Amino acid sequence: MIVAEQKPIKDIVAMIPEASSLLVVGCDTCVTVCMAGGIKEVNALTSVLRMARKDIARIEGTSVERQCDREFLEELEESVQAADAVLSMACGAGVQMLSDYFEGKIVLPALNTLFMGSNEEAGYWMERCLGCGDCVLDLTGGICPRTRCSKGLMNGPCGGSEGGKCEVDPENLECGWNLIYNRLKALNRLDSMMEIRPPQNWSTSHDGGPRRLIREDVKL
Amino acid sequence: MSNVTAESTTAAGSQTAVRVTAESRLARLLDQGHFVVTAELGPPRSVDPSVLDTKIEYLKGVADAVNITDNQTAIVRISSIGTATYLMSRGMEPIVQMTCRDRNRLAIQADLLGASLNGVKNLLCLTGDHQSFGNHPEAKQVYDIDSLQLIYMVRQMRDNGIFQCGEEIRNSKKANVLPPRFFIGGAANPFAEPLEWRVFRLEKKINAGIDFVQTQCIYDMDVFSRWMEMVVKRGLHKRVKILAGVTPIRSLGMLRYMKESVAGVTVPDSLLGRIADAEVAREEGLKFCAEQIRQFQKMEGIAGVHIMAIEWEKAVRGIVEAAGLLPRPD
Amino acid sequence: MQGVSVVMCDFSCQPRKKVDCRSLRKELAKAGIQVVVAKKPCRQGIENLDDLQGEKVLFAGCPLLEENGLYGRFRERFSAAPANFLDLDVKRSILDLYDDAKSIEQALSRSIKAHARILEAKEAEATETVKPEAKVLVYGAGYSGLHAAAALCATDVSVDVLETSGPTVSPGCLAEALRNRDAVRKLRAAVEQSQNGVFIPHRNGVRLSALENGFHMRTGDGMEALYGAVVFAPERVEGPCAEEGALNLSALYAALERRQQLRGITAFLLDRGRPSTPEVVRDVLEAAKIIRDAHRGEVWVLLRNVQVSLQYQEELYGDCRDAGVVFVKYREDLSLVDDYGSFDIAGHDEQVHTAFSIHPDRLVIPQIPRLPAEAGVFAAALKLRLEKDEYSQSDSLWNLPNDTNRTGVFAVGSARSGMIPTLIRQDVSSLVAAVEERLDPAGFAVEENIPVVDADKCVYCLTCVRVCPFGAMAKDPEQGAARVIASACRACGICVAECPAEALEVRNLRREALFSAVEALAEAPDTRPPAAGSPAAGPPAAAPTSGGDS
Amino acid sequence: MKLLLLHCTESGQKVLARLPQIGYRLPSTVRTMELKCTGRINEELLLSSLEDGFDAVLVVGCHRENCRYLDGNLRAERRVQRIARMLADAGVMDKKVDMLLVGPDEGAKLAARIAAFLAPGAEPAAGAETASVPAQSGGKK
Amino acid sequence: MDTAKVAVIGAGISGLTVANALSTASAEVTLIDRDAHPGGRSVFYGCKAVDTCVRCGVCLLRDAMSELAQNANVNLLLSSSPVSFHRREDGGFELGMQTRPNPIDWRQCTSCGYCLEACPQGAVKQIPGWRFTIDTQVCDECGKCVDACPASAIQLHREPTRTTVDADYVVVASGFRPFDPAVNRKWGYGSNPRVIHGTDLEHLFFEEKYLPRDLIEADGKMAFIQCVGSRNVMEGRSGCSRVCCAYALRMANRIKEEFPELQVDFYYMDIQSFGRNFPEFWQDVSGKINLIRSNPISVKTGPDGRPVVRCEDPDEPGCRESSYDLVSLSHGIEPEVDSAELAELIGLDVNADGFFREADGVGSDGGVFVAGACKRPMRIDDSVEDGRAVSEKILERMREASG
Repeated sequence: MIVAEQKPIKDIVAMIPEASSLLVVGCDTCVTVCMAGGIKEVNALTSVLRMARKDIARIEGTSVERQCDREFLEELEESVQAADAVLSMACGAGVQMLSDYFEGKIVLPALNTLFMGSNEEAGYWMERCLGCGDCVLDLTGGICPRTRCSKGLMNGPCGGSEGGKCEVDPENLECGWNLIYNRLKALNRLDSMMEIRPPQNWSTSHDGGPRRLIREDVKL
Repeated sequence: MSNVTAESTTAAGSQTAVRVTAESRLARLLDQGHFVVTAELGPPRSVDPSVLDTKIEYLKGVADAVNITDNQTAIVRISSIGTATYLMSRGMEPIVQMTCRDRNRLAIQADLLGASLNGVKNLLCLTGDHQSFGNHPEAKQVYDIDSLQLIYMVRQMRDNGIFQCGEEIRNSKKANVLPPRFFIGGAANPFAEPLEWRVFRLEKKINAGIDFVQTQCIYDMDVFSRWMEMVVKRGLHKRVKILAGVTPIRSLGMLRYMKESVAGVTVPDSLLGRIADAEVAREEGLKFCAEQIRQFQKMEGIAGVHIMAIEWEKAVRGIVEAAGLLPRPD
Repeated sequence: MQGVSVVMCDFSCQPRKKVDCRSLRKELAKAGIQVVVAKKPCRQGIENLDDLQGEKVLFAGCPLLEENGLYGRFRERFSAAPANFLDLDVKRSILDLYDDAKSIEQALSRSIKAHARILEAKEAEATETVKPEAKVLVYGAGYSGLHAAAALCATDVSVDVLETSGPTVSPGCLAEALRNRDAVRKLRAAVEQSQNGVFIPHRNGVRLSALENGFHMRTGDGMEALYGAVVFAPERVEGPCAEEGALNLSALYAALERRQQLRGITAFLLDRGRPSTPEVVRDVLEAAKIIRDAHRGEVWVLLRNVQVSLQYQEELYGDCRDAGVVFVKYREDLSLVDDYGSFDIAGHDEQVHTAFSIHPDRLVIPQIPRLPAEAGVFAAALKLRLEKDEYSQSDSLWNLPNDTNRTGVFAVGSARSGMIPTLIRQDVSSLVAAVEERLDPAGFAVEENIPVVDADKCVYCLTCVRVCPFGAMAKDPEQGAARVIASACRACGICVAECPAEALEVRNLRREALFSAVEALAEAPDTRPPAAGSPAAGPPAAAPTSGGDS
Repeated sequence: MKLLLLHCTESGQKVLARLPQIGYRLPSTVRTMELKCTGRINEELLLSSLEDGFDAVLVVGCHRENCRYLDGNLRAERRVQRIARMLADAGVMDKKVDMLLVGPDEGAKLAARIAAFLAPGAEPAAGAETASVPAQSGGKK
Repeated sequence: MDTAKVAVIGAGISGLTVANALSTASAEVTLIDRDAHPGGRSVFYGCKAVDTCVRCGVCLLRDAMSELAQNANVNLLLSSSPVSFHRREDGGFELGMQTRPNPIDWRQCTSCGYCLEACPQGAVKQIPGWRFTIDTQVCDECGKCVDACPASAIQLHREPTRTTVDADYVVVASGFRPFDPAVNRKWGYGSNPRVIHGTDLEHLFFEEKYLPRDLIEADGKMAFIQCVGSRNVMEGRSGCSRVCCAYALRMANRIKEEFPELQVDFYYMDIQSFGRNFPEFWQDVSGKINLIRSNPISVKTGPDGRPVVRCEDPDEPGCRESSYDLVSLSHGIEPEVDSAELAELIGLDVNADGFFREADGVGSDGGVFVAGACKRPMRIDDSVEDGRAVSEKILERMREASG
């Protein structure tokens, strides 16, 4: 799931231009699940803005199933046209889709998109995947070294691992490679850690513009 | 043929290493079985040469080779290779430290060619401290490759004359393959967790192709000697030259800091007590350091000592003298 | 405002509410609100109200009625009748407005409108009851577990006892266990002899899931069963001492059990770091006495405080002193030199102002009894909250004596608090009461205002499942939405507040209703000129009613 | 200055019932709304009541660790803090939200807080105990 | 099961708990109390929480009282005490009750408060969660209240009445009495207004006065003296009272919250742990107050009228004296005055300290049960737990009876 957090309200208030009407659009998928841009957050933000920006005559709030799908954006047609500016409470993808779909409208981001991660417990999310496009989890006992190791080492652990914690944040950051070591030990697969992992092929990662996936079998 | 060459040949399956030993003084001394002394030199943060000159004075005729740190603790300083060139012009042998934090594989290989061109012969391959410790915490880390991959890459360049991508290191189809030739070193930390893995990690680095290893600074002799036992048991000391790292204790505060704040450094309470009880902490520190070195000389499998007198190069001579290692062979 | 009638207490007894009822009634009549005046309804009840008209009835009376319970009876009376009875907050919001008869009409009509909406939102179905499963699961075959099982079996409840590894008594009951060694065996026998008790080995862990009417258990060996209630009764274990060579209390008692001779000096060292609990001290005293009397050993007890608050503990303390046990109360931490398993203890005796130093033959350092890991896992499976020192009664007075944060899960004995045998027996009997209440074949009532899930809105994020303190939310694969386990729900509304998709609603207080009620309150006019407002906030000390010492 | 008291059925309701006993009566501009537990109160409710025309919302809940529903009051406290911060950051000065943790017989504490709300700046009434009131306001955690 | 009749003597926290529990189990309960109101002693105790609950348990009582109020099938018999006690052939009991009605009839009273305003003597008391009562000791029968009462609930002279209560089971929950420090002159209680005891303090807190401000400065000195009437054979109480450390420390904590500048000295023998959160609480409090392990010898009155505490010096041999603005005696728990008669009447054993021996309804006095602090010193939460346990025992008996 994509995890995002709301921008500091200061910045949001500041970024909204002089306008006579504003539409706040939430997204009912990832950002709702991570409690950043669901309808509840939309309503909250809307009322704060109404109080903070009395200069704006109309501030409405709504939300759609997924802002990253054109089909869902159609629903917004009138409401967006009625507004001078749109504040999107979706992830970066959603914001961009919105501004593509409604060219000529000012579309603003209300969230900072953080990472792909898991919901560890109520109110605690953790990054789990880098989206590097070259998965090695088969070799590391299902723990991603690139995400969990603060240096993204492929042949860890480095010398900065103490008490199972990483030197970068000894209080609460676990050493990814320590985790991997223990996991592999438990799985009795330590030998795979003796192999020298060759340098990673980063070309599958974010290099040279947006990555695209095209499946001939689906796309005719 | 020397251990080093023998080993690196077997490791590399090529003859080039012979010339390495011939070229690198450090390699030669190790080869000849001397108990070598290397020291660490932190490059200054400005281009004022005077600082460098004084540090050089302290180390001249004391250290067989001098490690030049590479943006140590992620704080910007004169580049390792730049400083190394300056040292060589003053007639000293540098060990260039190369970290993976700031350069991707292109930059690293390019820099290594440059270093080699200027006559650098010793290379210490490191991962590098995390940028969050330094003075540019907002910088983007690179870590395109890690220390092991770096080691392997450098060896591939040296022994097989190929870049990481596999192309041969030559200017044209007809030209000869002229790769950089380095005496390759790596770091080992016997104190970081998981402890039982540390020996294997060293072995992994040896397989990747290091010729010598310099350890993290040692305070806890018990843990270290246990580690060495394991190393010897696996016969690793025959495949690599091990230089034990020491950092002279300047003060109790510094030792405490080491214990609490520096990951992968363990300080036994007994030592803390000893320094605390001493009248003059720094003298006791130097004394302890010398004692350590004498012990290392007795230990099986230790080929030398690496003195990391952080911003205290002045102290090195005294230590080496106290350890009875002066004068140095040439 | 047709169809609304107001039952109004005649205000003769309303202090400081100098309202002229007649004028007020006129005002209301103008607003088309039928007013029935009840003569001291708080006293004479409601019989005189049977001629009441209208489908919405508003009560206007004094808060007293709530206190003396008549209010509840009004409620029943009217919710039974076709007329709807308004909620307490209505009464209050009207009371706020009494003082000015002028504004009451509009105020009333407003709040009536608002609360009428609440009523409309009220769902038809009456509070349903759930028929519980008949069986009970007791976790732990230790001292308290077996006590509970035996007591339950005696009341014809069929009980499964989950046998766990580890000790059978916790610190606090060690002495008792030593005195009558076969107490545990006897209890087991009692359970086995009664036809209702079955022992299940706790192997390969268990899975538990909450159902409407209880819990479903599946053991690692694939055995499955349904339970109406779960009794959490693990025994606590002392960790080993940090100091090598020192004994913890259990180890000492083991030695006593083996009838090992404990001559020489035995020293008990308590209250290091954190104060020890009375139960532990009890076992220390008992042991000290035994060693002194039976083994003629020298005994030192080093502590900061003698815990004597338990019944007969003072006497025990006295006996120990008479028996010649040396008690040293220290203030500054003692020096404890560990010389390979034998210790030198030195310090300052606070009471006799003398330094002392002993070299005991055995040093006993009681450890904080903790829950075995196994039990922790089980508790986690139950979504049982463990607080400080893993006491399983998510620390709230409201859970006394045996309730936990999970409806239908009861903690007993050493699981929920430090215990001595007598307390355990007391605890067990209150447990039995609670369990029986839960297992009442007539079924237990479900909270009225439980949340309802709007499956279309639900994004299945499981936030509610994570935040619910009572484990009353679960996922519902069929619906692809969250599900309320009504029987476990206590209708606090936390999940409703947290739900990021606004898919949850309190059944009888829908979002709209709530908001419009707030709106109505906001619109209601001030009843007095604001000037009157601020002095009202005067110091209560100056107020008439707070005078007079008691 | 319109003030809305959102209070729970436990301590919140009890302490309101106590007000007459200590001779304090709610000022005319104060409205009360009872909810089963303050845990039900979320950002939306707080903000919408501000929008509905209340100048301030005071949430009255039980003491920490005394909540019938274990952590309803804490959740409410967090949310109130969050909204207070949001409003401040957004530069909304004319609206206030705050949380008060009270026991069933801390009428004076409540009275003092209300007074402090209605007459901002003015020395709140009801004696010395109010000295500690600001410190005790919602966010001490 | 046909509804069993239960008489509960004492409407304190444990009595209330039993009554509520049994009546929900559809037993017919008569709740008897000598006071004119239910709730017993702790009804005038104040909450001692400082933002975080310290588990003094006072709200448990409030809770029980409102539950009672909701509870239709509990018959309240106030201002009454048993005068006769007979066992019927069928195993049931017949209690003769004498009722000295309070001038205010609680059934009539609507707690409007006019009487309280009218009374010049301050004899009228409001009972939280309950109605008003008149303290006949204080009342001088001026009769103003009678005129004031709109509910005509007040009658200054009510004849004592006698009634009989039938019961199948009897629960004795007659509670405790706080030790009266006045009996031992060394405490200086009664002679010096600056010497108060724990219950006084409780009442001050309950009325939200917190401390007598006329007596004590915000930066003054205050002392708590523990084990007054506890663990002291001289005072006839050999045992620990179990509650004093708890309430005194909580008070001290609360007081430090109100008066951060105040110096609080705490004289103690041993600090008794109470409850699971004790270690943390203890840690927290001991940082705020001075703990002095010493059992004061006397509390005299100094020349300036301030109480002077004389005690053995904990640091070096010898005695020392220190004077305070206010001294609070943490007095312990002892059996009620009339407990002896009650025991006599009902036939209960009494232990050395005068508390009732556990009578769990078996044997000769089958059907009589003892609950709460008349058994041994108990905190509020203990009493709740004990009450629940006892009511279960009775339910058990009922089940047996109904077969």
